[in-house]
Amino acid sequence: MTKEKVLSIRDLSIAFKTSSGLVNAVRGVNLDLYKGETLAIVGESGSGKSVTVKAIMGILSNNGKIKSGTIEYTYEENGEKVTKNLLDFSKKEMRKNINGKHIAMVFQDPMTSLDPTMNIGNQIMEGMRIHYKTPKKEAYAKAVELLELVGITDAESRMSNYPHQLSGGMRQRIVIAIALASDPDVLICDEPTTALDVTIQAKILELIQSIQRKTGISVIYITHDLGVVAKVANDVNVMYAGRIIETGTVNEVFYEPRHPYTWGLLLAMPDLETKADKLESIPGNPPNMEHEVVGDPFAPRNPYALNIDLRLEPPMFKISETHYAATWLLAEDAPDCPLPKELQERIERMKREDERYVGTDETYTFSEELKAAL
Amino acid sequence: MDKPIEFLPNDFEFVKDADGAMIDEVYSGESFWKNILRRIVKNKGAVVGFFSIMIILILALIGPEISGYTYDQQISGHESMAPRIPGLEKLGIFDGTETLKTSTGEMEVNKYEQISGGEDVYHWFGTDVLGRDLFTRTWEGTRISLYIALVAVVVDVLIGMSYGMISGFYGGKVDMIMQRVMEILNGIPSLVVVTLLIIVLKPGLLSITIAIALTGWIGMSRIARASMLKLKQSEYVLAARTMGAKDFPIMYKEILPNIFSQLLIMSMFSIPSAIFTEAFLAFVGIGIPVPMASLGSLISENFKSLTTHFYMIVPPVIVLAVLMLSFNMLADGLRDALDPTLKEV
Amino acid sequence: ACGGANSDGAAEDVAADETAGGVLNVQVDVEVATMDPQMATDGTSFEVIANTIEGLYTLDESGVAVPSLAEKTDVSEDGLTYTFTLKDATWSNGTPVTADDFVYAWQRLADPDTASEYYYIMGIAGVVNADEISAGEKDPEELGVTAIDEKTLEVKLNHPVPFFESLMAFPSFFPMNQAFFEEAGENYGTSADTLIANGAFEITSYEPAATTIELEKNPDYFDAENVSLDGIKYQVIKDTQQAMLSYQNGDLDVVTLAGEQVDLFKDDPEFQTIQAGYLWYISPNTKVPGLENANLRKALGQAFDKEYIAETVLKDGSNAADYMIPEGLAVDPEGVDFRETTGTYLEFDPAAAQEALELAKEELGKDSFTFTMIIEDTESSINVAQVLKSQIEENLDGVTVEIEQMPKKTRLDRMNVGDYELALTRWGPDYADPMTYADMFLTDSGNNKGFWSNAKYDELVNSSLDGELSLDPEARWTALQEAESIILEDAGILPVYQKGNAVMVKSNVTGVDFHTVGVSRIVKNAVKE
Amino acid sequence: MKKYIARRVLISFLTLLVIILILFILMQLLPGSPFNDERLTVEQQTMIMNKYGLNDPLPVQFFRYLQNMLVGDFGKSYTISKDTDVAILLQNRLPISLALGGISIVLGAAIGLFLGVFSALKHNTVWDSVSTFITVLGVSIPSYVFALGLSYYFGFQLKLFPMLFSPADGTNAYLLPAVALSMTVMATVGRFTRTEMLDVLNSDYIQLVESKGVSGPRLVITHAMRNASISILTVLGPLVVSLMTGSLVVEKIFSIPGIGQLMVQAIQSNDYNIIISLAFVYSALYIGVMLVVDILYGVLDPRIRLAKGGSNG
Amino acid sequence: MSEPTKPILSVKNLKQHFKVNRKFTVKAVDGVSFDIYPGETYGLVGESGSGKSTIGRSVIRLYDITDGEMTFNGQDISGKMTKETNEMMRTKMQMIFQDPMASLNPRKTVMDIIAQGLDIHGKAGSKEEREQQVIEILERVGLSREFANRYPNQFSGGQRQRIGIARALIMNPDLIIADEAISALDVSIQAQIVNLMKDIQKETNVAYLFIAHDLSMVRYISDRIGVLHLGHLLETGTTEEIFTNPLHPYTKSLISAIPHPNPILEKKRTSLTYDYAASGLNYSEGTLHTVEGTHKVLGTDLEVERWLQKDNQSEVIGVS
Ligand SMILES: Nc1ncnc2c1ncn2[C@@H]1O[C@H](COP(=O)(O)OP(=O)(O)OP(=O)(O)O)[C@@H](O)[C@H]1O
Ligand SMILES: Nc1ncnc2c1ncn2[C@@H]1O[C@H](COP(=O)(O)OP(=O)(O)OP(=O)(O)O)[C@@H](O)[C@H]1O
Ligand SMILES: [Mg+2]
Ligand SMILES: [Mg+2]
Repeated sequence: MTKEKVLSIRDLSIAFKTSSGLVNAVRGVNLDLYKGETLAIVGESGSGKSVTVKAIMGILSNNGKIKSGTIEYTYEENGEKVTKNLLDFSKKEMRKNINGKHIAMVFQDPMTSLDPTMNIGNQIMEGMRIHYKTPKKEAYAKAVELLELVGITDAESRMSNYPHQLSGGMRQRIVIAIALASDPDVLICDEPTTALDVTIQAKILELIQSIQRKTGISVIYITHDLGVVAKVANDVNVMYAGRIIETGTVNEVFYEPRHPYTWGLLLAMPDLETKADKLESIPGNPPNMEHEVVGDPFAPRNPYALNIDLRLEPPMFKISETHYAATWLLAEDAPDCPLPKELQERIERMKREDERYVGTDETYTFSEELKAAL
Repeated sequence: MDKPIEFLPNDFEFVKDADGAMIDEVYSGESFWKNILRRIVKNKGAVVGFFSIMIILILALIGPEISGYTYDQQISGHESMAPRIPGLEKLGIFDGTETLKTSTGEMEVNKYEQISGGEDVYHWFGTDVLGRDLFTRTWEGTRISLYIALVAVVVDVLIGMSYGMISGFYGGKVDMIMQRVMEILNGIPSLVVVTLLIIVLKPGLLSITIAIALTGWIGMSRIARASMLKLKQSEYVLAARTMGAKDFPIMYKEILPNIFSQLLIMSMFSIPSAIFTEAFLAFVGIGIPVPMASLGSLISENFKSLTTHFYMIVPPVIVLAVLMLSFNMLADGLRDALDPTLKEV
Repeated sequence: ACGGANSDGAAEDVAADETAGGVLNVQVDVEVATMDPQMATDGTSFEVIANTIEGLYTLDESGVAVPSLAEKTDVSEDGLTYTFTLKDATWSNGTPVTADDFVYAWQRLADPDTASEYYYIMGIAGVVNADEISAGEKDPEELGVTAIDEKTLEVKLNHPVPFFESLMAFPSFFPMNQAFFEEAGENYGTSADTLIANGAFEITSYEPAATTIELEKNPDYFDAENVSLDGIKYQVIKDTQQAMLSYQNGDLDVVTLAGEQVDLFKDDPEFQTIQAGYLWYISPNTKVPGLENANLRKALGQAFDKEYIAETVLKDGSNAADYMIPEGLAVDPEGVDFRETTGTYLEFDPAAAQEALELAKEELGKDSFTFTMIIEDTESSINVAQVLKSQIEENLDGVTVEIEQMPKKTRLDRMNVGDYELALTRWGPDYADPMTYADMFLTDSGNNKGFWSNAKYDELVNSSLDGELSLDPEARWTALQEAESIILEDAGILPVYQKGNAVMVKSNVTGVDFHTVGVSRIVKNAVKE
Repeated sequence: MKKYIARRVLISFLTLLVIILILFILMQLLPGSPFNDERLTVEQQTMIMNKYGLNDPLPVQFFRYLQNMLVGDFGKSYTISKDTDVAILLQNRLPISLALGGISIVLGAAIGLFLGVFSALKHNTVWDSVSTFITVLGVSIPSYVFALGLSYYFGFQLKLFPMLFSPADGTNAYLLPAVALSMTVMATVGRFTRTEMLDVLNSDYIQLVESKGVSGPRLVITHAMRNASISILTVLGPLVVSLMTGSLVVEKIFSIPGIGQLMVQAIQSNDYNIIISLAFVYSALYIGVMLVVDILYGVLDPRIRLAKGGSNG
Repeated sequence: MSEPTKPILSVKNLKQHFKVNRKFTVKAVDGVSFDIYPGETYGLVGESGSGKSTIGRSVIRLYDITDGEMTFNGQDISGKMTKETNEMMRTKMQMIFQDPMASLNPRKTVMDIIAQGLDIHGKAGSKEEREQQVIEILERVGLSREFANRYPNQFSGGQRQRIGIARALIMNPDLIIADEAISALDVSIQAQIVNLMKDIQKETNVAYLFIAHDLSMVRYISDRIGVLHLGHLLETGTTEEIFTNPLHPYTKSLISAIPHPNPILEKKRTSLTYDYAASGLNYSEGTLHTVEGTHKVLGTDLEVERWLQKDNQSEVIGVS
């Protein structure tokens, strides 16, 4: 089965003019999003995740400049499939044709991303009303439906509520409802659960998954929580200092990570079994993007850094059809560098755990009896 | 990656001593203040404003000294003379000629030619109806206006800031009472307060100072209070509390440094209003005592000659406007530079 | 004005050209404070009132009081009884003007309950019992004024008052229609409907403190055929530049100029300067150390160039005042102006001033003096004061003058309580007689703010006021001349200038009269072509 | 909400009382009396003062004033318009000042808002600088210079508008003075709007709105300006009060019978009742406007609306 | 695990109510008891708004507590404290905060920030001594001495948090309250900080009250855990006890919500829902029942019995 490409980013570079100089926030990013799938972007704070997706949405702040690249988007216009470079669109065209209608976005902080002065009903209906001129009644009905879809009880009466009357989790659901209101084909979620606590996070994640199952939309999911990635993603892109440094299917990245940064990320997160005295951490600090990048920006923090890393930025090395990583360790001449022991152990453990469930249809969860007791 | 990469022999060797060394990397290379300074310097408005203020300040300091006249010197025969500037006079501008639009027709006069020894007389900005040199008076007046600006800032900062900070910091009943008091103060027209005050006290620079002090700080105290309300919940204040810091040290050592620059900038917005208050008082006739001059009193006294000797009002109006403009631009610039939400340039 | 009562000729000369008409637009610089003749105190109110209400007398173009409502005036031999016979005239509500209207108005003026600020003028007029009534000792009904019949009014005086007839042109003595006034009650003078007229014009548009007042010719006015204007419109304009612009625009016919504007308009045929009765002078407080010294006061009084102040600073027709009794105020029994019959004092003379100062320094044993001069916050005061300061300091070594400016009310208060050193102040005449100035500086006069005192002066003035001299006009005149010389030679006050006004009157307008005493501008006889 | 307003109104009344009391005390401090004319002796002055009860003890005067005020009697003018009820003066003049102030507020706020929003939308462009410059200029030139300038060019030279105020000219009469007055409002509102709008435009929720596909006027007006207006109201409130209560300068130059001049005149001539009454009008207006502003906050900002209505959410 | 030593902090029946307005009071903490022993880490977990921070702040006396008893180092710190107690508490109990930027005064140098405690309590000594102490601590948390004169904004999040730790450490505390001390940090940096905290604990035997909602970290660092919900402590026990044998349904749902970095497993798993209103429980009626050892759970007798009957340990995630 060939996957249908919806969004394809090539060589996207973005810089910001700031008082302290030019910040090269995104430096040659390539991404592919397929229909109905979920693409995750993980990476440290400041690695350029948000900037990348904001470029897709055409909502970069004024001081940002796209230096190069294309964002090809394939969508249906008047019944025909067309592929267009979003970067050629003016702001006005973006708003009119793309934003909301085709690509929608959910922001990180639900507390600040809703207009505090408009009731949520109107905020949800606004998109439909401007894009499709949906009659008020119809829009209202659809909004209520959406609220129910995102799991808000008593949807009808919530329509007239204002954002401050809702809890964080509810607000994030509203934001999702807003994003879905104009039937987009692509949903971008920029850390939608970072500001929420675990129980609500789990609910929101499950919600997004179920919506995806129902509507078949494609999702770009940004997070720095690998647990979340494991739950939602089909493909994973690891971003560091404005570049994608490893990309692959979720299984490839989790079970056969090739980039030392990915290793660090996986290790830094204690799983429930971690008993070691010390967590394996990535030393040092993320690079300051205001400085010129020489060599591999990860090199100073990389225990496996090679001399060449200090000089040249590594290209993407192909590992499989879907799996690439940007590290000189994959070069032919590179010395052998096995996975760190701990990671090896952990992956083993995961695989063992999985085996119990592979092939079974059983959902991995509490037993039925327990559920009843709750 | 089209160019073939040349590899060095040791390229594919691990870097020795990989970890440990890189832990201490400084994140951002400059201090808070340097950063702000750079942002201010980048803000054209702020820079232009700053330099105009400096130029005006310098002129105010040296102007009265270099003119050859004193501000209260009435030279009989020199009344109402149009500007005459050495050098420029030869070009036919600023040569002391003025056109009087009398009811019987336009009349070109040059008073310098009418007085004996007039060829050697120069009044760069002309003279007023009492024969006083306007160049000297303008800069003398600028001094007073700048002094008032200074008073406004000091008062704003001392009274307004403290009032607002205390009100905001203690909150509750203290805040309630302090806010009521302020509401009452605000509810009395400041015109009444200021004029009464000046009438009751002897009119003079001191009274004007007090009058401005009495009404000028209210806006500032609002801002100080709001900032205080915001910051008193901040984590570093909590941190200081957990370590047992007392109220006043927290207010003045922890919070004040963080709002001070913002408040200072806000207080710069009170400069124009203070200078205008003074100008208004001059208009009402209870400004600074004659023959002293302030920009406001110069404008209001020369205002009466606006339709007869237009040039008299021009210098103080221009200096005042430039001063206001500069202070506003500087303050705007500083605010933009300090406001983290408007980081981009 | 004493004696020269009947020179009606003037009024007839101005016989109006019936075809003229039109509305005269007049600028005033403050609002009318009240349209109640007995309450009014200020020039603007007087001016507007005089258009609508006629008294027994009015002023002719030269400022002489001439009969108006008075058909005939009989003065008793001893000068203590005046009997006025009234003309046939009606109020605008149709009722006739009667002697009772005067009695009512005068009693009201004297009544302390009315609390008119001008009530003391009844005492100045010497009317029997006026002072006692004011003091609350007698009832207003006991005032020495009676209506013999509808048309005959009899006034009894305590002592002869040479200027009595001139006072009759003063608005405080104007009649009031009792029925109308009492019916209007509190609302009197709050709108055109609550105003009544017996004069040349009726008010058609008015409200308290209005900025525009419109008047229309009163057809029932007894002398209506001599009124040429169809109406008058007063416009309050405080900003002199705006006023001039309006004048140039043709919106105004009569306007007053500020000194600054004189340069531009002085060659205009429409320009004229008029002398006003106001004398501006410096009042030295003789209780202040240093100022008790006559030489020092003299030094101060001679140290400033009054000509310069009048001609160069004020420019509005003001004159240097080397005297106390203003020019054009009063004429002697022969009809010669007071000023022409006597000398000048305290002329500008830097050398003499410096000389006097040296004497004073010796007498006081002090070398330097600093005095604060309180002034009010009007433009002319401020300008004059600055020149005074500058010249005094220049001409007198060791003397410094500080200027303290304040609202007029505050200045008056400071002077009332004697809390000042030097004060730049003024006095305007109430009636056409030197006494209006002379009695101010009697030792016990409330107006003698500077506590200057001179026994000879007191004797002369008191006697002229209501003593022996008051019966002998010639001797009285000489005594007042002497009194003036006493106070000025002792520098009890330091005169600066006599106020003038620079005005523009459109060339097609004639008959706008300006006066130094009483109603300062009368426009009812004006003709606009 | 009703309860909240009732409480506010009550507090406002108390505040007003205190203000009047303070004014009474201030009046006592004024040197001189309304009747210290140079022609009157002290006894004569005392007598006149007695007539008006000005020699009574302060509390007596205060409570008498309050009592009279309740029936709409603001006392009489002593000097400016002798024996006229201040109420009549207010009746004649207040509407003019209110109208003039109202027009200038609307004019100034409209232009100010426009300039501010424009500036913010074109942040860091020449347009931003130009409109910032215009707004700053507005606060940099004294209004009397501005007023006379307007009168000279548009009234005298071009003869487009009357130079002097006359009610007969209707709206035309208000135009020049209103423009002169509106400069401050324009400048203040303009500058404030710019800052606020920049803040709002940088906020998360505006990005969300944009990502919905909303743009242009809808974005600016329904989302950005509405949010910005909450704090713009804060500066507008006091401006409304100070403009509605007249301006000495503009009234003097255009000969407008408003209450601004009256106030200054009254202070200078010790016309106590006028001072107190006008100050009272000012205070009442101030407190009223603040109340309205607070209520408007609620209308514009649901967070405030509901917080005051009781606990919710 | 029986503890022979005396607890360093003992909290009994702590109540912290906030009066919002006349009618409405938030019972942020409503009768919570727990002990912390020297050298151990006590983790406090619970959803947002459950009262975690409030407990931390009440303990360090940022609030005057509504009710309850607290002893620290054997001295009562619940009421008005004597000067000495106050002094002891303010030095021996320290706090590190969630937001590494907001908790450092941006206008102070690192030196002044770290020395703040010394300055307040007059323990700084001479200028050189003060400097020396600060530098020692700086190096202890892995920052170089040159940083002492810099300002907070010149550091990355992780570095800032280390400055915050240094500020607490310089007072040589017995107990550090860490309120979401790592929540705002990147995953990679979290590990650094957690390692640092553990190292320090080993060296100085300091106890931590570790507040967080990231259960995997809490589990890693804590010796014992308290589960908080709506101001009530629902369940407490050793980490082992809580994770292997969660009894309270809320605890269960909390644990089920933790995402695991294991794609295959994670794709199939759904979390459990818990709704207090629908659960039929009433926290106020329950009492703390000791299950075994230090494992306690809040509930009525009946409820606890029911929970205990279900022997379903193996169903809990992460148990192989
Ligand atoms: N408007 C802007 N002006 C200047 N620099 C910016 C701007 N927006 C982003 N950057 C810079 O671009 C870089 C990437 O930022 P971005 O927001 O994409 O990070 P992120 O990966 O989303 O991080 P986080 O996890 O914190 O959201 C950062 O260094 C940031 O400072
Ligand atoms: N000062 C206060 N006044 C009123 N209510 C308060 C106050 N402080 C906290 N609360 C309330 O107490 C409850 C508990 O708050 P707390 O901050 O302790 O929760 P938390 O568990 O730390 O949550 P989070 O994970 O979001 O930090 C919340 O409902 C909060 O709104
Ligand atoms: Mg981001
Ligand atoms: Mg918390």
